[in-house]
Amino acid sequence: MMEHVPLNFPFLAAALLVGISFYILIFKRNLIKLIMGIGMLASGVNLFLVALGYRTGGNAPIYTDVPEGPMVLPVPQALTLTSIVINVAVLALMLTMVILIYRHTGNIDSKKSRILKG
Amino acid sequence: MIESPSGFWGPVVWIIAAIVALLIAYFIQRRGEKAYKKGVQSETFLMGNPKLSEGETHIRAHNIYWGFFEGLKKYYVPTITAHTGIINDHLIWLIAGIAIVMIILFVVGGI
Amino acid sequence: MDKLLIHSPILIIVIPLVVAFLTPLIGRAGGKARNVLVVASLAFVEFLVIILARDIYLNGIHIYTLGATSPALALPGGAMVPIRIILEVDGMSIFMGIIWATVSLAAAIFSLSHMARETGQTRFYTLLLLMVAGCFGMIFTGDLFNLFVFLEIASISGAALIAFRTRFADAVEGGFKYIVISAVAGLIFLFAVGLLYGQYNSLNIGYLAHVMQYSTLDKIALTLFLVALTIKTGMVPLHMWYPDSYTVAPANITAMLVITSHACMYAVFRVCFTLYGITLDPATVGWIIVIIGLLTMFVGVTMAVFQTDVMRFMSYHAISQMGYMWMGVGVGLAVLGNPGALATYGKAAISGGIFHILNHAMYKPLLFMTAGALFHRTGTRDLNKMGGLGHNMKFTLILYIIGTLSIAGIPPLNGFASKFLIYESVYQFNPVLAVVAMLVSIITLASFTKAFQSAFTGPQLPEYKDVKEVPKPMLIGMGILAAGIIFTSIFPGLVLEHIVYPATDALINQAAYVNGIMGGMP
Amino acid sequence: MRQVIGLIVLLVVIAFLVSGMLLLIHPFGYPPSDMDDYIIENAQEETGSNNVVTSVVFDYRGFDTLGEATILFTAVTGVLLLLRTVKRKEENS
Amino acid sequence: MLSKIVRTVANQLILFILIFGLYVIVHGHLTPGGGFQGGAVIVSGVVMLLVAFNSQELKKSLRERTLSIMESSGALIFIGLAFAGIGIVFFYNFLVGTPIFGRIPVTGPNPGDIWTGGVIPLMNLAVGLKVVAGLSAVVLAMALFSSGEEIEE
Repeated sequence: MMEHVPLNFPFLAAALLVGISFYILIFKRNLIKLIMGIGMLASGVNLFLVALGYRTGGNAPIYTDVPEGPMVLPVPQALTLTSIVINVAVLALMLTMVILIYRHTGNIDSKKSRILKG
Repeated sequence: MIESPSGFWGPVVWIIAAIVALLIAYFIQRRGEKAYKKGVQSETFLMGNPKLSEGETHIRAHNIYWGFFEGLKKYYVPTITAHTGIINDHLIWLIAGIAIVMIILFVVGGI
Repeated sequence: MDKLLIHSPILIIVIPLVVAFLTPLIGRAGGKARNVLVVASLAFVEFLVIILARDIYLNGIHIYTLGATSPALALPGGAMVPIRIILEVDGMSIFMGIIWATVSLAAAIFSLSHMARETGQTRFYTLLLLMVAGCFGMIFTGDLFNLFVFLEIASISGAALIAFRTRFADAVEGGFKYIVISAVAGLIFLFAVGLLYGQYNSLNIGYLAHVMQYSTLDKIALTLFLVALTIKTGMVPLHMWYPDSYTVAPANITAMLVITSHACMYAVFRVCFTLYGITLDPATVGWIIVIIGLLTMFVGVTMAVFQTDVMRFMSYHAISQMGYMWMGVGVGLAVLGNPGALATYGKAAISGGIFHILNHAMYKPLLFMTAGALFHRTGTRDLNKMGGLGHNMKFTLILYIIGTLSIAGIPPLNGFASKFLIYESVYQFNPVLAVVAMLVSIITLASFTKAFQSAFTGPQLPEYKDVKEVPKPMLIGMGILAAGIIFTSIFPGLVLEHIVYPATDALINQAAYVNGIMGGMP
Repeated sequence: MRQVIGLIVLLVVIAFLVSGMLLLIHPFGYPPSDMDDYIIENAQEETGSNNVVTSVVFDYRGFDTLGEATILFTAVTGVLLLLRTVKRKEENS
Repeated sequence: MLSKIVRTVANQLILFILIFGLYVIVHGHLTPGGGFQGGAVIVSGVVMLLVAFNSQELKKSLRERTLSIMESSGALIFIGLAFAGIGIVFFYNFLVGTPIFGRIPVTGPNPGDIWTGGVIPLMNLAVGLKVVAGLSAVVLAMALFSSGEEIEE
């Protein structure tokens, strides 16, 4: 178990992206920055998924004029493609709602533009 | 009919029992005071104050159970202040939930 | 008919999708054609769900492999692992499916006239159908990533529908909170799926349950699953976005959102019972769920007592009712380890929790719809401004009374039947839990009496002299649910026997689910 | 107060995630691949597509892609719904 | 509305962007790419037009009504292709072995043949249509809303 640790350093990038996005989600009051944080969280998860599918010295899994050798796993790439598009859709809807919130309340600070509480 | 670890629950039985009880209560009420006159005794006693108009006599929602909050202020004030509608606080709770559950699982279950 | 039965799991998901894609084109032809199409498609879905439920009650688990050469071919030749996406419908799934089909049909009928004065109705109905399809996909799928995709469909359409009345600032804020929470929760869920995929190289729930080892990474994944899914169900202390979002939505949408949170609860059960099963430490996880369920019912009801916004008041009650289900099923999970206790009171506890899901899914949408009827006529959600509405809105009053007695657990209504099961079984597990549950039930009755008094009774207020009864479609939509409540109240044994106990067995019996995929393969 | 709690929680979660990443059972570059090997071998015969990723996206996991397209449709409908011009028709019930 | 140079260059460039996007869509089953990627490429061209000309100019040529109809039809074609296999199973690749897109390539590395892939190229086209229509509708709606224009029902 422990002997994998030096090999697993590439996964740290994904973990740190997720951690940075958590920091943004907790401490940034600006709604646009909040949405950026969610985008970063999605990037971290996508990076993790793609890294899971890597195979040492592998080619892209496309048979068109492929050189000899192993192929990296195709399924994580498909999952990543799906989750990227999902993330695009979510961000579009969020930005629309931020536009409307700004129209209504005049600012995009998550504390100043708050109406519902209690 | 539901069987439970101890006892059972049958709504039909319950309804029959309720009807029987209502009939008994009705017979008792039949044997009540005969010399009751409508009108005078059904007036609200206002200690001579002027009669209130409609709408004023309706008790609004936030007046109901007022004493309940006064009694439980110690519980209610922190609970309500915790419900800040700020989205960042909701997300703090989310991440705190992850941390707490992870700690519990790893402390109880071991690594 | 036979092919219809074979293909029904996918048809139930796809027919709302097709109608949703068609609606923008039909909507140009006119409102009436669109409404007829929407309601007809939902009624057809209801019919499909019923025939599928009958088949599952008779013949057991239903497998549908997408894209294979035959629907039942879960494992293609020469492969020991499932390759394609597999829909696996067992007793629990179809139980949720019956609930969701009925409530969405009622909500669609309700919205026919509740939404009649709004603009953008075509897109409203499109999103409503997409939400129906997404929730069905969540319920029926047997694949973790597919579950994530459909969770996102339900979340996005729900958020757009919450913010439907964009002329109110709070509606947009509620929608924004809902989508932020859903997006973060969904991504955390996806991270957990990635952890499992990286270890076992599969996404199929049955296969993962077959090879699950409960290693360190599985514990982390379990934590992420639990938190990411329970925040969507409004579990204390992750409940604070819940009333904010559910208050501002149109009432029919709130009625459907309640069931989407139940679907997320179903996903939690699926993860705990089927995906991890006996390998996870049942006592620990069960106690976590029981304690949080206790907190949920208590905090929810105490916060509800002093609300003066009728929708917010009912949202907090929805949170508190969720606590009963968490408690019942959590007790069952805590004793999953020892068969003796499971046989004596564990199964009864799980059945009580699941039966309470059914009852809650009938009376809470009904109550939300009555609140929507009040809003439809008075134009306000503030209980302080209401009063004396019972004089003119008699049918709404009757439906509200039915819902109130049911949620408060007054015999002989169905709320009592499920709470009775929960009390009795939880008392044998730990008496304190049962006592708190009864206390919460009492406070529930008290707070609903308050809402009843301030909204319906009292003298006729001058500003509401000329309110009329709500139009017929709204009454029909509410009447469907009320009829369900009455039926369940009078024949609880029948309902338990035919849909609740099969769901309980499907939850407990992990081997059957695995065999559905692996076919008893070593 | 919020800051302190937030920082503590954040550090705990990051610690768990990093340790989990480092202790992955299968190291980076050597993933388990029962399902993917089957797909890599049989994709060309079963779907006739050279691009294995596309054959996964549209054939083996096509239902996910349907849901993905549906999500895009949902988001577009939602955006156009929220950005509509809001004016209510008069009472007709 | 930017300067004349930008508008002229954008007018010329949009053609190449369209061709490249179509190439990525059509060759989705042979080379990296597919419906989503090619659609995103084309939408980037639409965004370039939106920057070069202002939204009112673009509204004359790209009407939201037509965009939403295009999107619905793309989604319907996609789901219809999936439905067409329901004789066997939903999402069954029923075109493999038939004259249209039905050729089976030789196993292993090969130069690639456009007439392979069964329903996959058609699905790529449907998804590309849908993505182009949907994302340009979103971009246009946001631009029109922020410039205070009416958005048709």
